[in-house]
Amino acid sequence: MKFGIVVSEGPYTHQAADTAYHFAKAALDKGHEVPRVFFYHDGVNVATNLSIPPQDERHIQKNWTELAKANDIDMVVCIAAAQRRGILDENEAKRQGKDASNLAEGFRISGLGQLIEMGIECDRTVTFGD
Amino acid sequence: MKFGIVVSEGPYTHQAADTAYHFAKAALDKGHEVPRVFFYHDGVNVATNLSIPPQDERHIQKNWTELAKANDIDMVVCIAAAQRRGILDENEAKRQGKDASNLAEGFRISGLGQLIEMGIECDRTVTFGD
Amino acid sequence: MPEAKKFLYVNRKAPYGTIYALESLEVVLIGAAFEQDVSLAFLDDGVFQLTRDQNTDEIGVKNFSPTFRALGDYEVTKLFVEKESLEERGLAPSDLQEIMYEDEDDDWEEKPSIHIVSRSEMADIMADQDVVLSF
Amino acid sequence: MPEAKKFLYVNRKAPYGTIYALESLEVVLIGAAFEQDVSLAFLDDGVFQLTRDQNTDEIGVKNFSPTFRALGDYEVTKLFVEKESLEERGLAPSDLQEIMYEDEDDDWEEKPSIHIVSRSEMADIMADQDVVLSF
Amino acid sequence: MSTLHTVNKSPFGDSAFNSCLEHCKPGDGILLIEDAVYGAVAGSAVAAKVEARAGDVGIYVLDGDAKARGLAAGKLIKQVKPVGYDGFVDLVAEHDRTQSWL
Amino acid sequence: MSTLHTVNKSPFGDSAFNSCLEHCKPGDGILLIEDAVYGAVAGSAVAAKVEARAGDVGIYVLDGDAKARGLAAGKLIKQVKPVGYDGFVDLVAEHDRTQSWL
Repeated sequence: MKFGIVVSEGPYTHQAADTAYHFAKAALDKGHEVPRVFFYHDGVNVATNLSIPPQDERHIQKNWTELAKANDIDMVVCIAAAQRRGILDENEAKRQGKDASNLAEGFRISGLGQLIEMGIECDRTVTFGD
Repeated sequence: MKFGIVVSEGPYTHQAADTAYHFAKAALDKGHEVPRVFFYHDGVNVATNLSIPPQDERHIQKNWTELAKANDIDMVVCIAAAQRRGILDENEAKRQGKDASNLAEGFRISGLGQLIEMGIECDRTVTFGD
Repeated sequence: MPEAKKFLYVNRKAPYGTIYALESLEVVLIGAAFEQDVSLAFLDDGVFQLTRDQNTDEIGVKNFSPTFRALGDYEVTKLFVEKESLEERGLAPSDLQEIMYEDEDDDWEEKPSIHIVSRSEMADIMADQDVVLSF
Repeated sequence: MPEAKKFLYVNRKAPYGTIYALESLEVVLIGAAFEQDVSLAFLDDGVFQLTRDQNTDEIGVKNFSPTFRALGDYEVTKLFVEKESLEERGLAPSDLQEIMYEDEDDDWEEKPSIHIVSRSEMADIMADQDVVLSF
Repeated sequence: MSTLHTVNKSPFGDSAFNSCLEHCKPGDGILLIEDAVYGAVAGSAVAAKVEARAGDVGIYVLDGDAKARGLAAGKLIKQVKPVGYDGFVDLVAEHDRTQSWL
Repeated sequence: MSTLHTVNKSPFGDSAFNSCLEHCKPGDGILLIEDAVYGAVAGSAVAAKVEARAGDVGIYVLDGDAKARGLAAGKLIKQVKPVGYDGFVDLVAEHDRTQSWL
């Protein structure tokens, strides 16, 4: 079965990004597909590559990047939500005249249409938020 | 009177950073002092200089930077909370081997002791969060 | 082309205190281009999103409530509002904005997009969907 | 040196679902160095922070509940827990961790840091502070 | 000695306002801000509890937040006093401490 | 045709679980995750409402979240079934849609 996943809250502050991660992993372990994860609202903050959690805590962004790499998950960060909150890829940073970007490997920035498309193409859509 | 202000939620997602801003402005307009604002929890995300809100929306980070500049407010971002969430100044970025930093002008990163000190030295401490 | 899916956008939060209501509306507007069978549910504090006379001048946040009145132009015409949620909050249907659309199947007659439904009807609507997105 | 201020840390949220409980504890630990008159209040869902037998292995989040038992070493010895909040949640005082400190003014006798108080006593404690920080 | 309590979440979705009402003391003030302004609406399921407390506790609503949510003064419980951000500042100064019910 | 409902907030602080209980239908499932696992504790102020619904609705709790919060199986309402993340996946697959009560 194809599972689409929405992550609506930022890392560490809410457990949503962790629960979504464990759910995605379990779905893949059971032979299901997770073609896409869509990061919306504060969920876009999961995609920063500047996070440095304490050494004895999990690294939420890295966990996602590795899971996506190993399983070919399309991790999409909503562009409108990301711009408000300061998550930019290199192109966007250049276009906006910012001298830094912070989008982590494995994530891409795109529009909300990707969320609707996920809902259409997946058998199930599950939202993790607050 | 001296007002210390705590901001505990990130910009745009919660109204807390807006309400705190209007409160600080009103306090200053009435002749009170706001020696320090402490950004904790997701509040640290107010300090990113990569935020690009739509043109018809307020720019929360810039509002704070300007208010602080005009009124000599010490805006402190908690280092532990900031590192988890990916808010870094240049020094910290260098030290951690990150090739980008995103701390906006007018904010400085420091420890939780600054919060306690604010509580001790101010006549009133007001928290804005969720 | 496969048949359209039934999408329900569930709105349970008040506007302005958090951004969920606004960012939900942004999804609805973009989603309209996909020609799915779209409904919006307003229950619990979500009913506050549709109230009249919102004026955000003093709080410096954008007033997005007029956008609801434009939903008809995007062919989003099914807005279900829960009666019990209104009542618990001291609201009457007349406290809500008028949101109309022109029915192309009925000689472009103007019709209301808001339907007040009971809690039990809301449960039926929720149980009749393919995709439920919550805000 | 001016007199110590009375600081109250108010904990109303459950652990793990959100980070507030953990980041509150981080403030308490750092704040201990400032030698103020510190109290912690646990009410509403905050009482869940102190329960026994927390095991976070499966959710991959750090279990910070043992840290409460170290508070005595930081001379943080006044933890007020609201009785009504416990009861509404089906909890008895015995469901909470034992948190002890050694009283230096009483020949280092071991004493409990947790004090179960009524809602009305909690209101009195809140009303007797200089600085109230909420998490 | 008195406390200004601030509440910022809707009383219909969250228990903070209720908890605040049960912990405040005579002479205290409660200021409803952000989504908590809905707690000041007349005729709602929580209005009776607010009215019952309004005798010995000052209940205020942040005017800008009320207007943003379409709540003209006529829709509010009679005993609730609207204040601006400047009034918020005065309330903080007049009370000995501020407690946020987050 | 049935729905899996997920709830992630404590029923003592937030109304989401209550609203879910009032909108779910016979044959549906409710999975309590994150802070909502407290809704599965026996003897609490919400337990009776949960027990009343457990006849026609399957009520599940995410085991890892329950253990994190010190809730061994013995502390839970009898009709509540603990599941792991793999059981969560099965529940999503078995029901026709998932609705998150955020």
